[in-house]
Amino acid sequence: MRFQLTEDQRALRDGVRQLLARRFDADALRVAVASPGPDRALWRELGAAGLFALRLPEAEGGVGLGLPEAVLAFEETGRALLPGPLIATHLAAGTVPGADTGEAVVTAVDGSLVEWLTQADVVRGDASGAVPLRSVDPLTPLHRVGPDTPGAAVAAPDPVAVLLTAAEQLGTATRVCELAVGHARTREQFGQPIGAFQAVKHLCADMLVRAETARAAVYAAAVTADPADVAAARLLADEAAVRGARDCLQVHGGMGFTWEAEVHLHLKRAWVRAQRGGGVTESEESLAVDLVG
Amino acid sequence: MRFQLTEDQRALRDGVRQLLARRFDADALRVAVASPGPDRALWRELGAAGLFALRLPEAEGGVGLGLPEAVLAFEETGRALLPGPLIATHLAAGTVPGADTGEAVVTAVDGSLVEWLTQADVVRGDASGAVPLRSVDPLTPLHRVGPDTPGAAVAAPDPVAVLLTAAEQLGTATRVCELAVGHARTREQFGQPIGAFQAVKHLCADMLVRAETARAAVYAAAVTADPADVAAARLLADEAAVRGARDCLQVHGGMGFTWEAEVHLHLKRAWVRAQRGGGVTESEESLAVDLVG
Amino acid sequence: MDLSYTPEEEDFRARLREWLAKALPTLPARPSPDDWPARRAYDAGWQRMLYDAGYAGLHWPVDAGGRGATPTQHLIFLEETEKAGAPYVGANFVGLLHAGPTIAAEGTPQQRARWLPPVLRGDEVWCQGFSEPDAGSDLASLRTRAWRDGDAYVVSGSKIWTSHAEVADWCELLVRTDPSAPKHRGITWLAMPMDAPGITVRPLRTLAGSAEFAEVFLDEVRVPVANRVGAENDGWRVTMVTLSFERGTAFVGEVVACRRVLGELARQARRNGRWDDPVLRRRLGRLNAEFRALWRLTQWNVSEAEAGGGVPGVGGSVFKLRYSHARQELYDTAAEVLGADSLDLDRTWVLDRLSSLSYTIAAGTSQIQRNIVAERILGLPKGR
Amino acid sequence: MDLSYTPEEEDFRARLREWLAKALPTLPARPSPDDWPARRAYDAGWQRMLYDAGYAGLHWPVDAGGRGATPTQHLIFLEETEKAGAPYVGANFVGLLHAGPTIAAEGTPQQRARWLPPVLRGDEVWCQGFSEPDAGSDLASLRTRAWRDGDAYVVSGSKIWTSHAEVADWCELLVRTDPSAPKHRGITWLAMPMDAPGITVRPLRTLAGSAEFAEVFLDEVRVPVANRVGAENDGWRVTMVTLSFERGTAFVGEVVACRRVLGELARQARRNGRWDDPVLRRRLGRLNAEFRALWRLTQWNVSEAEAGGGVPGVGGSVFKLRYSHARQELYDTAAEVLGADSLDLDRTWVLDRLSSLSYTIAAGTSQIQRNIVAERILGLPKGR
Repeated sequence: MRFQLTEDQRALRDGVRQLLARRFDADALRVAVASPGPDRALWRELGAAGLFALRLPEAEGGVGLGLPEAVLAFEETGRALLPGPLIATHLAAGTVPGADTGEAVVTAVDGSLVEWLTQADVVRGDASGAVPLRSVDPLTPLHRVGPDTPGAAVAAPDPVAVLLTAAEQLGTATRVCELAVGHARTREQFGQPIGAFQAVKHLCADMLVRAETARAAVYAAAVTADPADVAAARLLADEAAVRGARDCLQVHGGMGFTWEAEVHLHLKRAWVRAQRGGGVTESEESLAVDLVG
Repeated sequence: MRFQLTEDQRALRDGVRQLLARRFDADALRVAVASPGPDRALWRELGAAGLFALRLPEAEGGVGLGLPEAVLAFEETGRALLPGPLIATHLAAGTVPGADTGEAVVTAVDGSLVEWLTQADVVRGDASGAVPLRSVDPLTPLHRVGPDTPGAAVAAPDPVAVLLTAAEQLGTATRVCELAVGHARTREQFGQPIGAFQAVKHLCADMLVRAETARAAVYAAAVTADPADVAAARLLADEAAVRGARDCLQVHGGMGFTWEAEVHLHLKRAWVRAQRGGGVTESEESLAVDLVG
Repeated sequence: MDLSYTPEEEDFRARLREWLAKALPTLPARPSPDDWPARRAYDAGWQRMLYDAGYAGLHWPVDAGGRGATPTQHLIFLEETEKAGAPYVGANFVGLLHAGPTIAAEGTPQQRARWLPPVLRGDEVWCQGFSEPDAGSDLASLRTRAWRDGDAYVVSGSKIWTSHAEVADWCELLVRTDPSAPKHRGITWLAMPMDAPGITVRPLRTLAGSAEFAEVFLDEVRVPVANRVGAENDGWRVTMVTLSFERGTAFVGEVVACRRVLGELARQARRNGRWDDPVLRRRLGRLNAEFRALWRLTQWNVSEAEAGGGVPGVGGSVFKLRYSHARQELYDTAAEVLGADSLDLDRTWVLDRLSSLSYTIAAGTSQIQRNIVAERILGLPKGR
Repeated sequence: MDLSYTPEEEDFRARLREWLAKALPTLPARPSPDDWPARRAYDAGWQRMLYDAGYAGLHWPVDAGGRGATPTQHLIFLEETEKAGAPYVGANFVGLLHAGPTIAAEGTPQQRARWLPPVLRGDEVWCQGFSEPDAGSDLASLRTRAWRDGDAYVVSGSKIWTSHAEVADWCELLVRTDPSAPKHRGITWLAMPMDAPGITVRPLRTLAGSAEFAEVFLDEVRVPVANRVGAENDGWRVTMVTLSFERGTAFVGEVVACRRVLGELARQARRNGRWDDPVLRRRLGRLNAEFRALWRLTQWNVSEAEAGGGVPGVGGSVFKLRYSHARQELYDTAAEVLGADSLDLDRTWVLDRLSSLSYTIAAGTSQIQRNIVAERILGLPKGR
């Protein structure tokens, strides 16, 4: 047993992080918020870096890596708030021409929602009759398809899509903890950094605990690909991202409440991702059944 | 609108508190834990003070007061951890001879449990086939009746019994907050009272908030006797008592973990009371239906 | 303990309802949220209607031009206007609920005569210049400076989270007049005319996407010394004194509104099938308990104020802690009811959910409120 | 990232399983919880069996008489013994997991030779004399005094929360030898023979009704200077050094046990009908996620220890925070499954629920753990 990142995995993660830091920094994020739309040049660069073809066999022109590597890469895109139907395009590599190289932007119907419908070149699933929503997340255009019944039956979600979404949530959980800590160390009130107050300190500690617990669950699910592990990863990563972003906002106080601050974008994206993959109810029910199966 | 205690209500509350402080102090509590059993002399004294005949019309030899006064009195018995089937006896006044004066100790079947079955003079409800439990609360002997199915249908609970139990829970919620604050003020660690640490301070603040919110709900339900108000009072008082006792234990640290400390007795009694009156599920469901009714 | 209203209170309620039934249909259409002048005009019109009907400054003392109503009457007023769907206080919030009461309590007769009547009539709008970028929870650390120059203070600095700054006539401004004094001691309260040279107002967009607030930049703005309320360097006390006006009514309208939203949520859940999920149903049931209790707690606090002449701000801290959490839970539950539609800003409740994120932060974070409860009610010691 | 075990690890597991299958049926009946001498004898017997089979001191260094096993082997050992229902370490806990490792790391060759072999063989039992009534979370404020008198320390004071004091041969004792030094600097580590005159052991009944702990009163107890491990006044460092032995395995058996309990709970819910309540069912599902994650976090920490030679105690704080809360939630859920029977101490899980109340307190409260995580991992500043 060696449940730690290998050297290669570390290098992959660092490579993706550096690419994103260079090509999608705070200024690029602000630009994207003002006019969202996948940056086609960046998309091709991600394709060239192997993000989409990551799990495609080398014989098919792919990178030939596995789920663990994909999870590490999408943790980084989640962290960076990178916009676009990244997971759908990744899943389309090898099936939809151009998806692997980033030439084609591919989206997919997920339950009653489609992200990036207008901007995508290819849509997987039946998006007929889709109507646009005014998306809560400025970085994720949304369309609604199907009946207006939250409980309605939807196609069983692809577990790989669920897991990669959990990886993105993990990225958010980690990032918001860093943002909160950074703010808490520098913001002074009552003559000391607010991070010296136990109430703030303990909010931050709980954020880290949730993120690290989710990390173990997400990485393990990537290794085993076991459906129950994927469901567990999903539940813990959703919780770590949504509650983490909420707590990050609380730590930032008024300063996090402005449109310019990065915090709210994490919360909104975490809300969007939490709607993917069939909702938490199914995940909880399947994990209950797993106990008696 | 004057949603405040009247002078008479204050006097009643203070009177009960003083009686209990005199007749059931910390030493008496310890004695009772060692050998539980209603103290018959105290029981008659409570009868003489009017606890059982409180709501019986004066024409029938009662005190002729109402639910608000009963709620104030049972808040005090809850606070003091006074043992015995007090509510059942109170509810039997006017029906079971001697209940009003405290001569007769009356218990009642509540769902699948009976408190104080062996020690009571009269049992209301069908206690046939009752088997003793080893009660988690040393101050509440318990028997089990009926089938071994937690979800099984039981007779609809008497809303007055539910409300008076909520009053007892409110007493616990208030008392454990006081105990926690008292400990936090005097216990020193790291060179200062632990109550100076925000983590402890905020535990105590949340205890008070839960107790005061429950108080408003319990007192209002006593005034209106509205079923939805009673259900709300019950939910909030259970929460305030159980979570309050848990937090009180946390504030006390190891010192609260000993048998001699009073804290665990509050938690255990709160657990016992939370089982009365049909469980929280029914209360929540009825309050949901109330929204669309 | 009595939850029924006296005949006088019932009469007050009946006459108010009658007036609302007649008055509300005469209101013009609500203005667009982005049109500040139109919003000001609309709010002024409503205030003038209240004034003409004898409801303006209901809770103000009679000698300040108010009606001297009891806290219970004020509760009834807020309950009924909310239930009737009357306009919110809007642009007149600071004038009616903070600056006005401050001037009523601490102003000179001249100051009261100059500033109070226009507030009651809806003629003049006030905004609040308290918070600064570096003075949020720790308001008393504010750094906007003012120094004397003849018969004026010259003010430089910046303020943040100022509502209605674009259309306000006056700003109740806290400035530092003695930088060498302990931080609570060197603060002065000024009424700053918003048309004075040197004032720049910049809209502040929040995470909800709207510009409900503004930043106000002050570059050597001259404020007459005559506009100072209270003594120089006594501004902290002057400001705090208004809190003693709080009589438990601060959240009456909001609690009434939350109970209405909760009912709508339950009915929406029945329509879209989410009602069949017992987890959601019981969550709605628990919220019903929560807001029933918060309504009772409001009645309790108002009655206590009526009996004792005022609820200390600390009782308000208990309420605010519970309420702000409950309101966030309400809108999180709304998102559960909406499912995928919770991502649609055009759906009811979605923008409200975004706004609800501020409840545990604005007007004293929950962390600060817990300190207040622990130290001032429970008597726990301050940390070193 | 690899969650499969190497052939060597699988071989270790297979041989251990084989041995457990043979060894466990030969164990005598478990003693009554109240019979301390019988419990000691039982635990000693089991330890002797482990010793004879080559499993004693598995994680101890070879030069201390241990087996020098890898963290992963230790994890496998703890997992398999728990799954097989083997006895807990019981009376040998302090000797094997704290006092022994401390002596192995800091003791002289003579001290190691005297004290380590009897621990490994199960011949001598140790207890821990660290906590005092006034030194809980703030352990370093301990006040039990020791002063030199010839070749002995004379010790007076009292200790609390001492397990197995009634049957222990030795006590690893922290005493204050320099009251004038800063509190962490004046502490000394002593091995106190429990048969020395002046020691009084009083059982301490907990809220679970049992006397798992004791108070130990010390009245001028003479402890030979030769029993001091490390230098005088260096006891705090000596004690802390053992924490670096923590290799992520501290809660392996408990997590395995919790997952077993969770499965039992689900099956019990199916039997008694509670399974039909979706609120309960989904709570069980979420606990499944929780304990799956805690198991993976354990594997992660153990692998990290194996790669880097040790998990700092702070990684343990992250785990303990989550785990202690999860375990309390597990037993609260058990109470939901049991319904009215949750009040019956004779039912499975009810006593465990009471014990679980200590998890957020013992060995560092959750509040202290959060401070550790915030300050030592996240680098947040200490409060003034």
